[in-house]
Amino acid sequence: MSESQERHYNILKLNRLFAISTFIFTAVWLLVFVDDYQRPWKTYQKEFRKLEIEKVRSDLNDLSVQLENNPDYNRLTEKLLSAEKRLDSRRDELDKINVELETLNTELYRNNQLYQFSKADLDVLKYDYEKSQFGHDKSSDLKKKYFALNDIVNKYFLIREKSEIRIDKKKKVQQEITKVIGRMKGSLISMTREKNLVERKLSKVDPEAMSFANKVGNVVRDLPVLDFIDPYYEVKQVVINDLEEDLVYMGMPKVDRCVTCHLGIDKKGFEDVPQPYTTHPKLDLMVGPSSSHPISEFGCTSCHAGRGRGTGFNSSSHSPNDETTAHRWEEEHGWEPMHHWENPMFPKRYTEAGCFKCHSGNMPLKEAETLSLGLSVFEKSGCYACHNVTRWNDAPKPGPSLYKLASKTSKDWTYKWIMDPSSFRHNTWMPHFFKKGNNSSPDDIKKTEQEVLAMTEYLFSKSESYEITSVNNSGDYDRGRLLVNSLGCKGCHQIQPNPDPDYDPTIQALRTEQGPNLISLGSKVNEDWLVSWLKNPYSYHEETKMPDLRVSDQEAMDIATYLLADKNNAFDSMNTAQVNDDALNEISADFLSQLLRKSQVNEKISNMTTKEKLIYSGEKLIGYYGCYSCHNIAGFEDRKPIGIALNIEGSKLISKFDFGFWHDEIPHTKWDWLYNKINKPEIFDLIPNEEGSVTVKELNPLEKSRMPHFGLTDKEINGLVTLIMGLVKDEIPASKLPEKTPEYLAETHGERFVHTNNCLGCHKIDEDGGAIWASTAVWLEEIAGPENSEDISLVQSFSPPLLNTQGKKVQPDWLLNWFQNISMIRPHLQVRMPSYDFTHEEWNSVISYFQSKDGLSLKYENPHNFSKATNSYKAGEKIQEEGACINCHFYGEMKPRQDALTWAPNLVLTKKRLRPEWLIDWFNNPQTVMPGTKMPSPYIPVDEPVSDVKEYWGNEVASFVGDTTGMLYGLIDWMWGLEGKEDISSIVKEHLDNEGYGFISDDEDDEW
Amino acid sequence: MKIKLIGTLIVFVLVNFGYSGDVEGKITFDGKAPKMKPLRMDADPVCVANSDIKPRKEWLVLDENYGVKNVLVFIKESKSGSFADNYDSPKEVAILDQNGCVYVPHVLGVMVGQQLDILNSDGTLHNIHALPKVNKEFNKAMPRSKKQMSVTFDKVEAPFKVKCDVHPWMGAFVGVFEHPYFAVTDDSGSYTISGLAPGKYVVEAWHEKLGSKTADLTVDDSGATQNFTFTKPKKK
Amino acid sequence: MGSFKEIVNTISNPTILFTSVVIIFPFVFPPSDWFEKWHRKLGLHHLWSKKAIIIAMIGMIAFFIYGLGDYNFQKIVLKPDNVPISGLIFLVVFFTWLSMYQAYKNDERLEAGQKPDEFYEAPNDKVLVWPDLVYVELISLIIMSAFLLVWSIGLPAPIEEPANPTESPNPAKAPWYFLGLQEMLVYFDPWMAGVVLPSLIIVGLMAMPFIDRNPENSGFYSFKRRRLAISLFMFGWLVLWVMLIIVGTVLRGPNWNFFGPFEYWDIHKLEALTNINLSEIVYIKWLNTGLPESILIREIWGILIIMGYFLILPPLLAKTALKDMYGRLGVVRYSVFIVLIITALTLPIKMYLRWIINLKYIISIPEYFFNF
Amino acid sequence: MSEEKQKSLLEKAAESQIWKSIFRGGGVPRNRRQRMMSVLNSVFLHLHPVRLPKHAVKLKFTWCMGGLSFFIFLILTISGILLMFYYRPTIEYAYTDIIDLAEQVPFGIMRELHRWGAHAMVITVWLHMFRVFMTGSYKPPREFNWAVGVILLLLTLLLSFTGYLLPWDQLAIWAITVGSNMARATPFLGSEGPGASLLAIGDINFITMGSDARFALIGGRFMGEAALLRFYVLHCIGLPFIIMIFMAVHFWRVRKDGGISTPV
Repeated sequence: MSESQERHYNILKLNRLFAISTFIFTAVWLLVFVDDYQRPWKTYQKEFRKLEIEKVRSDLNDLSVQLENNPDYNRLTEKLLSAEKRLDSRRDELDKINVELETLNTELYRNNQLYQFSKADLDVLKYDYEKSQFGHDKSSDLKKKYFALNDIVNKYFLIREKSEIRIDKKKKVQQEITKVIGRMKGSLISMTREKNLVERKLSKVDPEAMSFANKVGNVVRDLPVLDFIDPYYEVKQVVINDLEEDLVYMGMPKVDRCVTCHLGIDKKGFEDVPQPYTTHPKLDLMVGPSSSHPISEFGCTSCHAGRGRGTGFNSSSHSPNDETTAHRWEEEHGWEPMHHWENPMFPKRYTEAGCFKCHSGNMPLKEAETLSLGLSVFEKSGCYACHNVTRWNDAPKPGPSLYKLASKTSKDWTYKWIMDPSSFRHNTWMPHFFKKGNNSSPDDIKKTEQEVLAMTEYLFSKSESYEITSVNNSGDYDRGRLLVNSLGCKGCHQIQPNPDPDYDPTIQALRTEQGPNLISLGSKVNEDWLVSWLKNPYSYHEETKMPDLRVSDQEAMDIATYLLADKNNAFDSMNTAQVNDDALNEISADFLSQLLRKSQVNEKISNMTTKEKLIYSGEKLIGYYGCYSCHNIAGFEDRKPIGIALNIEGSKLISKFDFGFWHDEIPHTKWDWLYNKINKPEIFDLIPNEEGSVTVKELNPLEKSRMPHFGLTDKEINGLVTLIMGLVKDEIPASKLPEKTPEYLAETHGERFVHTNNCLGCHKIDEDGGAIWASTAVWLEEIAGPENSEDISLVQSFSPPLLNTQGKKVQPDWLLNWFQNISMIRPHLQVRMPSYDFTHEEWNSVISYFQSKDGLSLKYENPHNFSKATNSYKAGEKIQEEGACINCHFYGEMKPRQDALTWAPNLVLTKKRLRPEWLIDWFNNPQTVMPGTKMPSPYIPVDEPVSDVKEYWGNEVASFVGDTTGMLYGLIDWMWGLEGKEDISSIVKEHLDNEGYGFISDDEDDEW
Repeated sequence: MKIKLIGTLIVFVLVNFGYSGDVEGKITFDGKAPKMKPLRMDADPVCVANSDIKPRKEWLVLDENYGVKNVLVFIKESKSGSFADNYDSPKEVAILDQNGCVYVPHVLGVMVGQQLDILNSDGTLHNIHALPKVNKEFNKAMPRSKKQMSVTFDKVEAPFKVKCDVHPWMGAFVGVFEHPYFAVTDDSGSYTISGLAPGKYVVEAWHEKLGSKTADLTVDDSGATQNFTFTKPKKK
Repeated sequence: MGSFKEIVNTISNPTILFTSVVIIFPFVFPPSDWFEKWHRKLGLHHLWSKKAIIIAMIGMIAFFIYGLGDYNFQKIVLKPDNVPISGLIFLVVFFTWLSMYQAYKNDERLEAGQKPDEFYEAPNDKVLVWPDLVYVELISLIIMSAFLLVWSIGLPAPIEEPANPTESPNPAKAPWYFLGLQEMLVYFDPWMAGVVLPSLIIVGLMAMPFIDRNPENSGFYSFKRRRLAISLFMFGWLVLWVMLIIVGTVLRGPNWNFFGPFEYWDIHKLEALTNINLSEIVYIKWLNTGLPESILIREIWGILIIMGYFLILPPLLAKTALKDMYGRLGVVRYSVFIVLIITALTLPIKMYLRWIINLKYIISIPEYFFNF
Repeated sequence: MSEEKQKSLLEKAAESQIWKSIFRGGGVPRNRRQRMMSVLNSVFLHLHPVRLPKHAVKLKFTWCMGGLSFFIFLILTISGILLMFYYRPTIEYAYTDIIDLAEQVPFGIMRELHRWGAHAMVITVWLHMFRVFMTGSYKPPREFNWAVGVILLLLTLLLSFTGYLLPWDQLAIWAITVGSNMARATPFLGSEGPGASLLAIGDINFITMGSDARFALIGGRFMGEAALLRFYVLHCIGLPFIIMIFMAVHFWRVRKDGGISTPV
């Protein structure tokens, strides 16, 4: 057959091949469908639906039970039943009305139609008529027709109206019959509204609660291919038009699809379910519709970062908080770091970095503890001194001035201190420049010694003279100790000889590190200097934060004696290196060769004396290490800081971070880089070896990383990293920023002022601060025994005041005067409000901060007027007498009846000091104003029978029965009328000297 | 749901009318009794005048057998199911009197929502300053004319101090419970907690100075006995 | 095992890799009788046996599987856009083998005086398109679609960071099929590597049938009768194109430095920049004088060499080594052919000049952007 | 049994008017004539001759690479059209639209199909040329068609290259930057190409950054909106249009130059 010759393949074989390939092809297409249909987020949505059904069911159940137990509801249902029964008797009447209404409605319909149609005809006619007028065709026929029809229309209108009136009448009757029931139904509906809403919600999510048709629809809507129409399971997203996703040179509105899986994030009631369904932990602050950051306005990635458009676990760029999580994610989700996205989600520990871009003006940031700690540590460590960050442009240098160093301490001490600060003070903020991983070889140390010698030499050679007023009294150690604990030193200083193993850095803990830990001062400073410093810190260093505590010569001596008694013998016995000319030459040569040729360098060095070399290289080294960034050093006044600016460090591309040889050890993220850099600044000068040891890179002396060791804890570093990650260049639209009202500005400015000057080291504002209380307790224990020092309310009464409602509390001009001229308020207080050298403006900013906080503004206020002749005044006098204010308060020179233990401010001061408005709040409930205060709410017989009051309290008080404010104003009137001595300090002193506080103690005289 | 309700109801009925026992016991002190000096109340003459007998300090009151007064004994938890489901706060009123410038009683327990009347039997000004941590702190003056005021506590709380800032020696302790199973030891150091359904419990004895101790307790139809012995606390 | 990786890293250094390939190449695809003799002697003709391809495929698969255990290898090979190259390697090996296998078979048949395998006797040996061809095509298409779909499901297309014109990734690479050209940039200025050479490739390809125009030996796979053409083409296609692409993709890392397939792409890796121009060699190294001011004098040596290479070498060859060919092709065809060939040869020549004497440019006139 | 029945069903269907109206020649091709007619009468199939040398249907000879290249081109056209529904060629939208294709759009797999298809096409075209070379099929009389094939190769690469920019991510713009930077060095026409400075009259230089070959290619001095638009238009309209013309010529010439090459 010729046919078979024209064939090559066995057709059956080809058929089989075709069948197989078609089968594969079909299978692959099915796979494509499945792959497209099985999006990972669907699993989560299905799971969440189950949770939601469960929750809605239980909500519904709760509401039903609530309704069942609601007596009002039950009463109403019963009433409704009986009302319906009553209605039954008039059922016939109602039925009749209904039938009649039906007929009437038909009639109305007909009549209305008649009217409408005739009106339509009329309109046509009207136009014809008007047109004829226009064409001067004054056809009277049209006119006549028009008016005739007009009459008919009017007639129909009346007929229709009549029908309407009849219907209205009937309806009124009908309504009257059903009125009661209607009203009841109305209130029932309002009671069950919530339940109905939940029921409706349930019928939307719970297939079991659905009608049959809906059940079918519920299945069909999510079928493959059909699910593009209106699926239940779908990608959910938030689009925020004025927040932009940074796409380099342009922004696209932020699109966050996080809610596709994090379905419970904005719903209460899912707090305890596992991720991704968990409710946001701070729903009142974030995400919630009524919070200040609703999800519809802010989305998710604007704070958390991440790839908002992603709908997969990886493609949304999650970041694990720790290695365990990372491993778990790898197993559960096949997680791997998402390269190719510059802003991966912050891991949980750095989440607060997202707060900073909008709230960079605040300090501290409430609810952002890590970030606030970071801010504090950033300031304490003086990071800003070397690394420019705009926010701190005007901040003073973080370290003490070295202009007059020679008067304060010795070269010897300075040398050892620079060499190894923590050997002198274990928790100092002065960082370690030496004995780091990259300069610890014996050769390095030899060089280091000469470097430190040189720097010391320079500092002392440039030191100015400082006139010390020497005091000749001799101090008393014990008195000194008591003073240190009671005056307020420990609001800012610690005396902590050994490292605390449980040290937990918090903002509160850092408040007692405002000034140095006052240990081993005997090894550091001389007595004369210390006394001068205590008496007037500003004379040594104008910019110091140490305030003037108005200590007397004797007190200064006592304190100095106490502080200087402590010496650090180990430190003292350390050796200082000898000058080594060779090493010094090398150091000098390193610097000189930056300017000169090699031959010139040698020549120059051979012409320099040792001292010149020391001073020359000392100056260069101070410049090189950047000592001047933190300290005032002569000759470095105009130098720029040495570090790179960190203003947009958080936005810097990851490719700009050099991981050196640590690419396998350190995860490739910005935060891990930063963490390691801060934790061990020289890390990238090192090369990790396989066994975990490191070798140092071959580096020239001036190439080495200079950043010093700060010895920070994990928590502190995490705070810093959070802050640095928050330093971004994002442009935030004004609509998303806190509104810059004058109040807001005053508050943020004030908060920062309060923070910078460590007001909360002593004071408490709104439950925050009061670091000094511990020291008060120590003092109390010493003078009154442990049972008193354990009494927290007693400690409070001897501690600096709470500054809650300070703005509302005091008269601003009084406060300003007082700030500038501190005087006694609470007579038994030992702790002293220091005298600061702040300007008027600075004080005013503090006052306006207090005022803004309380919703007031600095403005003139009418003085409180009163007359001694009024009932009010007299009533006040009586209340005062009954209330026995004199038990605790001074009335001018008149001493309180009780012991000094319970003493309270001189009431004569009140009229100048306090605002009556505040006093009313205060009298009403002192505890809410100042929690823990020992001031009781004065008793006023406001709700006692008038006759009783008349009998017991007198007519004047009785005239105010029922008027709380009236009575309290009486008290205020009386106080405003109180005259007497304002300055009672001498009386107080005399009393305390003679009689003491009158502490009650248990163990003191009970032997056990 | 219903079954659970009925179950609770049955338990409740049983607890109230049926099988329930008294827990009794005695608290003793093991150690040397401290010598205690009388209180000095010179600061307020009224106080001195009001006291019939010289009041003594109350931080450790022992009888001759070293029975400890003023120990608050209470059921801390139940190991055999919930026992603190729902108790109505009792109608009767608890009393804390200020008499002779001391608080009577020195230690007391109240239930959540129970009315506590604070009386002023002295003719002087007291202020009643409660220092709870969970409940709301209050500090109210009671001038001599004010003989009585009422307060309630709405949260469960371990014993906290109540003091008078005018008379610094005055102190009392109040514990707030959600159930009625607590008692304060009498002069001899004995206590009785009654009406407890059979089951396993943890009972705690709390003293202001001596600290607290707990014990496991099995209550059967005839009740149970649980004694505690305290020793002198170590100095901190 | 670590040392195996090191060996692979070492031999994939372009110097070693390229040299060995260039040396081995004529023995594998012998262009002349002499090579043919050694080809047989070394047993390299067994490369085109069925056993060889099975071993080669298994070996390559084993290497890939082994390599994927290494993080750095995995990272570079599994980069989505590099996956086609892995496919390309397998396909090229396979199809080179397939064509050579058939060619050798046909060669044997021809030697034995038989017709090649593809020979048919018109018109009786013809087959109908329907269903044979159509059916086969249909099946291929279906399998191809299925393959593409599976590929698409399995490997998501890459999407990296949003475009940032100020922030160039390191290394910045062209699409893989142009990486051969980018690799040439190491040795040539862009105008050569990016414009002239690609244009010549196109022109050269188009010119091919006009140079090799004898319709004999077409329509079937053969090697022996076309061994010069095939070995030249193979050199261009396998060595100068496919291999350079692989080098450019897999072996070039940050700063276009060489990295072995198992080496971490460390951005800090440095290569000494010690390349110098011919003019510097002549004037400074040999003559020990400064560079002359005049561009013409400065570059005259380079210009002479280049002119010699392009203008004198072809006629010289026509007179000597390529006399036969010249005779066969005639002036025009010979000129086109020889210019294409020697231009293509500039690439390996420059490579070796670079590697041996660090030569940067033969002619360097940066003033006019003319560097060669 | 059922097979028989089905066959007859098929045959019945083939005899219906509708079938006949669509497929000329009628009937299921069972005999030689019908088979020839089915090729001749189909607009698609008549690209092929009716009969072929035996080796032309053998895969080991043809590798089917030419056919696959064309087929992948069709796949790319279809998936490309689907992608055009979702993709907007502006620098604002391009990138996010691509993300959305991956994250959200139903059958976003079209993008993968398109991208991998493009890579596959480059490879199949190369291998097709390789086969053509190895069988010597470029030789006369097919030399012109070989040249057309070379142009098709060039167009394939250009299509792939232009498409590479469209996702507007780092990978895209830097690959294209590297590629297009070479245009800057075009002799005479590139601002940094040899000889460009000769194209000047007096001090007026005609080849500058703003007028050279690279500028023409990307529509600006640097990668931006204009480059994206240019590449998009080239990728979606310009180059496909040209490649289709050349493909038509290519196929036509395959037939006219004697079909598949055969040993003489």
